[in-house]
Amino acid sequence: MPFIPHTKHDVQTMLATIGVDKIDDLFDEIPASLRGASLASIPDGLTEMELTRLMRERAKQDSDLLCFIGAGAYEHHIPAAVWDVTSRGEYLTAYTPYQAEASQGTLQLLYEYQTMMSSLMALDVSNASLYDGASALAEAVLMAARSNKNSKNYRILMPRTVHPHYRDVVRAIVGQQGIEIIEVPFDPRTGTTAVASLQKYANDITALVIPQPNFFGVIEDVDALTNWAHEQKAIAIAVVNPMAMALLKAPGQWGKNGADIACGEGQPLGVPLASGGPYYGFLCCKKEFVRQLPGRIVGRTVDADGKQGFVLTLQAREQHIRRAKATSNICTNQGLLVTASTIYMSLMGPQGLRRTALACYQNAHALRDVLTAIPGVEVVFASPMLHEIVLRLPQSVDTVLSELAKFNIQGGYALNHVYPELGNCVLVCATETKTSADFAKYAEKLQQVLSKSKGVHAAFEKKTLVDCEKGV
Amino acid sequence: MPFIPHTKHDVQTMLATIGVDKIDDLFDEIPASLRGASLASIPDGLTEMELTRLMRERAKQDSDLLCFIGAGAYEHHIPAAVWDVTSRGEYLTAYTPYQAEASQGTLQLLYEYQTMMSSLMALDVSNASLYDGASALAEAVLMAARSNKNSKNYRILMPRTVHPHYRDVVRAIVGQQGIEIIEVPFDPRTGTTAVASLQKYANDITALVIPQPNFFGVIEDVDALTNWAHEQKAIAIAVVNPMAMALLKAPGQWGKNGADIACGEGQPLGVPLASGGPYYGFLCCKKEFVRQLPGRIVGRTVDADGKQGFVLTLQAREQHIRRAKATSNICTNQGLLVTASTIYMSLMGPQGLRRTALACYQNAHALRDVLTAIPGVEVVFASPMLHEIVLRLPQSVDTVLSELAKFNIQGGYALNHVYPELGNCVLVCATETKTSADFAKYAEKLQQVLSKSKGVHAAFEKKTLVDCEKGV
Amino acid sequence: MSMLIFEQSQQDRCAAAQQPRDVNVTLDIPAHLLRDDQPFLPQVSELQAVRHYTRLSRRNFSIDTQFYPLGSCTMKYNPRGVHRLAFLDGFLQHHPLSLDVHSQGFMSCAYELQEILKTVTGMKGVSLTPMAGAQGEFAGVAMIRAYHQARGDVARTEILVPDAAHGTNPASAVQCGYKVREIPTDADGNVDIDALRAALGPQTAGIMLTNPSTLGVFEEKIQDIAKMVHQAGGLLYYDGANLNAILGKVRPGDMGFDVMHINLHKTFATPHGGGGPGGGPVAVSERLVPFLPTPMVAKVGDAYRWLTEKDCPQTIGRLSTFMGNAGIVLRAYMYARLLGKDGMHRVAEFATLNANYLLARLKAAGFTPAYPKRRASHEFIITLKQEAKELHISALDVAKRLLDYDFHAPTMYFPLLVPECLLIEPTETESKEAVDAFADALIQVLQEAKTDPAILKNAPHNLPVRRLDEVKAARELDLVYKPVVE
Amino acid sequence: MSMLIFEQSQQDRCAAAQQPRDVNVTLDIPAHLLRDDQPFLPQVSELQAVRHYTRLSRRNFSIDTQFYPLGSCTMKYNPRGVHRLAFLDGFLQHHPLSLDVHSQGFMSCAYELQEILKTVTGMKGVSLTPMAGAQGEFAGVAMIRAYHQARGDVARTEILVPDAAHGTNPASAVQCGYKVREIPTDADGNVDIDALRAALGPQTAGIMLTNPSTLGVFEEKIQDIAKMVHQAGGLLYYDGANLNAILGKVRPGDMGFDVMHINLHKTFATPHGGGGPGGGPVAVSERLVPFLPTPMVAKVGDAYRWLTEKDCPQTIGRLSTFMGNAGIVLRAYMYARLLGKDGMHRVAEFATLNANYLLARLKAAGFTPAYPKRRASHEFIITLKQEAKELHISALDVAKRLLDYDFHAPTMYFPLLVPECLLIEPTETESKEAVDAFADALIQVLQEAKTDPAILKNAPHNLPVRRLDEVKAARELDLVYKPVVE
Ligand SMILES: Cc1ncc(COP(=O)(O)O)c(C=O)c1O
Ligand SMILES: Cc1ncc(COP(=O)(O)O)c(C=O)c1O
Repeated sequence: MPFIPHTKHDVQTMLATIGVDKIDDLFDEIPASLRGASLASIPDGLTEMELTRLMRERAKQDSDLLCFIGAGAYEHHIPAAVWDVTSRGEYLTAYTPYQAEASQGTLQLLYEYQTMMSSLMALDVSNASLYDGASALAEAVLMAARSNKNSKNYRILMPRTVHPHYRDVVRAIVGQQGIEIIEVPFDPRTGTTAVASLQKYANDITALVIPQPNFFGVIEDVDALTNWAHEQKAIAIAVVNPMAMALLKAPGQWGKNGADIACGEGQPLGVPLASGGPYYGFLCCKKEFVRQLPGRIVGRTVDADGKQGFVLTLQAREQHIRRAKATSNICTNQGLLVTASTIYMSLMGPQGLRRTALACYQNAHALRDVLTAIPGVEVVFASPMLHEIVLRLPQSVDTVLSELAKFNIQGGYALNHVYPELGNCVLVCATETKTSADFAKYAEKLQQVLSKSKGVHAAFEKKTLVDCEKGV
Repeated sequence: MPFIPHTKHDVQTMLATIGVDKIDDLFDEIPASLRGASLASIPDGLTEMELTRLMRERAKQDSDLLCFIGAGAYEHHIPAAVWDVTSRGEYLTAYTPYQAEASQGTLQLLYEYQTMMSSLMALDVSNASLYDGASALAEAVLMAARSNKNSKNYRILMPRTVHPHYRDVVRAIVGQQGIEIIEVPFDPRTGTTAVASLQKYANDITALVIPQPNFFGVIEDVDALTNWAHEQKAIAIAVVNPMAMALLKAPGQWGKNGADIACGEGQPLGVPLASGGPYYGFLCCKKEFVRQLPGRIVGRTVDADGKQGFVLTLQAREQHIRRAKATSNICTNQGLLVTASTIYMSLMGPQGLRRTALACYQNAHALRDVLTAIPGVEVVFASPMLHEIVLRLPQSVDTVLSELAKFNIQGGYALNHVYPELGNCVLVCATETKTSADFAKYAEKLQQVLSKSKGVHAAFEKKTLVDCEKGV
Repeated sequence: MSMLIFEQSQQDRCAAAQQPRDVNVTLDIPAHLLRDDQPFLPQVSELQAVRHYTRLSRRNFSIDTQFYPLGSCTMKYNPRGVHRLAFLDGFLQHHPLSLDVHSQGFMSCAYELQEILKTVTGMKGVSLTPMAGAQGEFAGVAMIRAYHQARGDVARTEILVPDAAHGTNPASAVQCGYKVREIPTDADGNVDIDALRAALGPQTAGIMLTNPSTLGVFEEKIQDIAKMVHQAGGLLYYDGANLNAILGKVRPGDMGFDVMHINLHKTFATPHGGGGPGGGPVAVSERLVPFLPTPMVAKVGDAYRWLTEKDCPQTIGRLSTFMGNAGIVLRAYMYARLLGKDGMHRVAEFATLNANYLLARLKAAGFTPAYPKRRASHEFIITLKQEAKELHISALDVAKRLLDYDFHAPTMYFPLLVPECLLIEPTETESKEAVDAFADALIQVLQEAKTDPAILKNAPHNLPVRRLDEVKAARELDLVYKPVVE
Repeated sequence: MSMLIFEQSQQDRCAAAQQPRDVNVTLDIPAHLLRDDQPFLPQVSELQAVRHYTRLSRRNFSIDTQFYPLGSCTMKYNPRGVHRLAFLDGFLQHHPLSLDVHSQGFMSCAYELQEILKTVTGMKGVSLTPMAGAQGEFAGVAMIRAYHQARGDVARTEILVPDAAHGTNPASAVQCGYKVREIPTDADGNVDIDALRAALGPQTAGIMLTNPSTLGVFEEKIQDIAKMVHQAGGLLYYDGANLNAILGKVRPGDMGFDVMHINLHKTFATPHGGGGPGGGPVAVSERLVPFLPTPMVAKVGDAYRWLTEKDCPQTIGRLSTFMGNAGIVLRAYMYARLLGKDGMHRVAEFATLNANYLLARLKAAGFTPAYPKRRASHEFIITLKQEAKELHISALDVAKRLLDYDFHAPTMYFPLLVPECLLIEPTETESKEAVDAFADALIQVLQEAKTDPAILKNAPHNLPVRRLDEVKAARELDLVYKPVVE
């Protein structure tokens, strides 16, 4: 009986103490007609050895890929110490730190995390995590809607340069509460959100979402956008890559007064790609918004002897106290990922994080240079970028990516499905983990793929720019 | 500066406290002519990220092999919990438990290990580890030489069915102290050591070494051998696979009085193959030999409050106390591997260990059946075996193994190099980790290899038995 | 020592082996968009970081170190093998936007878990994406809403929730735009059927229940309730937090539920991680299948592919950037495979055995069960109302004192309707000895309450800190460390 | 709670997911060779085992949790990355008897480590097989013996060893069949040159030294000593335990040593593992190369191959079943690559800086260095002779009291010639703050010794156990647990 320690003798003694004959008697309050679920279609149990064999085979199927996909999840070096320490039973198998005295490890760590993340965002406070970047943005939008007393109509401006999946999630979550999400097109030359283009929505705006870098890897003029939002009495919500904030101006430093709320995906800070999760969403804000912040928050206090200690605080915002009136329904969050991130940030420090961002910058540019040396491969947006870039291919992007896949190269993220106006475009990423040998390999195989199928695809036109201007 | 935490400011303060100007001044007692070693040929330092890339490439070179080699190191299932817990910093980075009060974790674990290992061997006491199986046998021989007051001439009978590398190591180590090792041939039909064949050495024998199972995977008649040794007033030294002792009679149960000393390789109990080490040697004995036992021993005692606690004991046997008169020079042993083994044995329990041995038995027989179904492949020894078997191939064993290697199959251990009389023979192993699909794959490829090169090798004769009887 | 990591930091110190090489690059990013200050992150050596966080970890209770009878949370053994296998390269380095051809390994696991969850819940469709129970609730209620809307049934504005429900239930209903109406509990811990009948109407979108309920008893009239709600045009949501009580024995689908979530971090033993991550897959009956959140995995021949919004035009949409907590899905899948068909029902059987045994022992020692006439499910409630009155101690005091005995405290003050309550759930992975030791400790604490109540009031005594001042924490907010400027 | 695992065991309990399936097989093994009793191994659940050994671990001090100023042991940070990378499948599942073609990854690492060790030692040949320092010593002395024998020089029966030497030195010499003669130390911690001269003769096979010595000082006359010993026909053995003091700064080969070992678990930072495994590669000058223990790795073109007895007919032979502690070799290689050429000499520099700084602080606080005129190397000795006389406390008491301050104790009572000594080695990986905190604690303990010596005598107070009775342990041997039969 995997994981069940009871011996036959134990069972007999326990049943006798309870005063029943057999375990099934304990289910006698359940209507007989309901009992006896059929599990026939579930396979027999495996031993750990058998499971190991099975999972090794499964994992191998998805192995040994040279990955140039970013698009919201980034392959970074993670010091071995991060997950070695995070996987200690005391972090891994602890519950939410409601019993503060028995959870000082996790609580102090979360307090340290809040300090690090607030500082990285240049904002006053941070919560202790949300599910992921997209749901954190949804919570930020809800928070703005609750907080902005100037706006009556819950209208949120959402640039199309925000990750398309984030936009989907925001729609799915906040849409249930009558909040309107207005999508703002991007400038087809720069790939950024121009302040001028916002002007036509300038009426009773609750919040403006500002991505940095944006989904195309392009750096937005966040100062101008933030100032514009504040001029409209709208709340400025930053959605940023936290790694980039060691190099780029942080949300709290944007424009005259700084963004009000910052959120995003914590994954770049020590969390492996892992098929997309578990990651974690971070959420920081100016202190005047703290009572609208969803999720757990740790505070420093003292114990009965006056000694420093840490507790969950402001719990009156949360569902287990406030129930229907809570700031959010979130309960279980992504604590373990925050544990990893906190250790990661401690090991990297400000210099390590900055150098990582710089190495990404350098590698992305090196990759750009070697790929655009291939005839027909072109840069799409004439803008500064960080570690991702949109390239236009001379052939069908889906076909090219499939062909590259045969060499175990993951060539990037095809944009045509979500941005039809960017027909043959691919979003390509290079982090600090990649080498010039990797770039050369990519270029070589890309060239090979393109020349092989040149005939077939000659019919394709470059109609991207046209579509794009139509703002599809 | 990897792993060095000193800031420039720290260095200045520290130098000032010491009263020197620069770090190099601290080396001023060293003759100038000696200073300044050239390190030019050492490569520049790597970051952990770069090292990770390098080591992944290196590891990959030796990866994905289907292994049928045993010959002293066995691939067994190791529960993940074993190394997860063993790798906790508190076990991994602790020193030898000389400060008992600060080492109760390791000390209690070692006491538990001693209990488990003694019981597995059916002997009274166990030490807390030696380097590996071969050096443990050398220590057992030295122990026997010190202990056996009946024998004057330090003559050790060593069957050729003992692992050839163990015999080499024993020679290299005990040879320095004027101990004579007499090798005893095996019965070419059974692959075992016949009692009758010992008779001619029956004069002033210090000890007889008895392997179980022996190097050929064959089960020896340990009762008869032990009784014979005791009749000669020789010490009976068992060298056994500890996993097998859950199924086979244990050393302390051999013959009328039981073997006196048992030693062997601890690797099968939770230690990965890992290119041959670190493993650990175990050594158990009857209690009358305990003061001759080399290595560390843990004892249970009480603290100042009468509470149970554990300490290293009988340290007067050891080099740090007894120096030139110590029972052995061993100091650092293989503590971490014992940690893993202790957790392993706890997770397997008596039933798990026994079932593992049985699964090995079953698999080895299944492999035998499928391989000997191939024309020309024959069983060499007509004896009961456990998880290894000697097979004779119709062609050069080195060539066949090289050809199998191309399919990433490790077909076994070629015996011709160490047993010239076993010309085309290979020692093949199957543990519980192998499946019938694995056996089928091996058989298929072996058949393919053999039929491909049949023409070439037709000239080879089966002269093995002849050589063998000559006792080369 | 619990010095903060920042207090060990020194300008220009670093974990050098982790720093990328300094690159000499001219940035073409406008200067005004670059950061010109240094974020306040620790500057420590690798040893300092490892030692600090290793030491901190030792200030936690955890399943790997303590018994955790935390009702409603199902703190059971989290198999180490499962955790390790989730760290295989092929899983860990797998990008979520990989092409299907590079994702077959992961997708096969996800697909098979979908199938297993269908079987154990008795439902027709499963989506794995919700990232915890609460997100599963959100998804479930959103599907209820989508269902009514798809039928043009737009007047349904209310979700019913028993007063014993977990806080996430009303909160999730509100996040879906519903009003919440509470239904009281009767003296035996069942939903008050008359009150329920009175509350049902054309405005009823549905009801959220868990069964066994958070009171630790099985809702005996569940079939009647289902019939009533369905007749009123509402749907039934099953809060899967208590699935451990019935896994493999009874199926929510058979009880009449239309939609439910499953807390993978409870029933399927993925570690709680100090507060997450979890997993909250949703399972639905036939009529809600079109509304399931995306993405899901489909099997076509021997290959697996993602189902997205395109395949599921009526979906409530996407709830996470990629596909939720994929690594938790993987762990739950592995756990399910380790248990297999035989292991599943033993979960419920032994969880129930442990709970009833513990209840029997505590009853015999004089504790008051909240529902003395009822069987415990996998958990049960003790009320200390009387002790509170007579001895002037609270459930909180008992909980804190238990920590001194090296046991995690049970859940306190939940459900809200039972005064001074302890909700106790031993789970099936604890041995009789562990359960006995806990019972002994609780009995001992009750004894202490009689002889020396101060020892409870001032507990804990043996932990890294004494009782913490939560009021001060909330009043004088100190949420980020600010260095003392010298 | 430190219940033994056996006390948690119950007949027929097991960690079921770890048990192979029951096979129904008829054994063709004679019944009299089969075991008919059940070995006394624990019968526990997986959770019980994990919890027990997790909890036990917390009763240890370790580098990951405490500062460990343990002289002669070089307890420094063991990089986690190195440990993890040694667990890569290709290394972990690699059989030691794999064909060369399947071993190139591992062999390339071993080969490169051989080369690196040659460079840092200034030697001509390296064999990696010895499994710890002591086995390296054995190999080294065996090579000295083989060298003399190969030259027909068979009258050399003595190995000289300074009285400060580690116990393994004389023990290893004896294990090689030599007699040991001790050489005294002079007042400044150097070998007494006159005594050495007197001891040298045609019976001298060699001398074993470490430099800096275990007294924490550099043997200034090392070149003279080398000349004297060589002139007498003897060879010089360097005990590499103190290589951390000179790594990348001075090379034993340049000092005139013929043979040495290197403790990979000290200088090359492989973890000590609670007492091992370690690694003790040997390095030799030209004339001893033929005698190196096998196997070694050779490079032929781009490929690596094993050198065995066949290639090295004069080898002293094989010292381990396969090639020694391969995994430790791998870790040491990785550590060397992380340091690189620049990192190597910084090891010695900062180890020496930390030691001299700590010495300066302790001197200033009134402690007595054993060799007050000398620089500290990477370690140094404090003698508490005077405190022992005046305050009736011992080095042991101070050591035990330090544990209460959460510092591991320094090495005590070694070297034997310095009374009431503490041998203190902070290593280069500890920060100034850690060194300062240790100094503060030691100063505080000295203060306590003056005001309240009982607190030292009865120390430790804050550990899982109080001071343990070692005499009882040795007198009433209790080495294995025997269940109490009820
Ligand atoms: C009864 C009940 N419902 C819902 C939840 C919410 O689940 P989660 O924490 O996974 O969001 C919980 C969690 O504790 C619970 O106990
Ligand atoms: C000076 C000295 N020499 C030799 C040794 C023996 O090394 P090992 O323990 O690796 O066998 C030690 C170990 O502590 C030592 O300190």
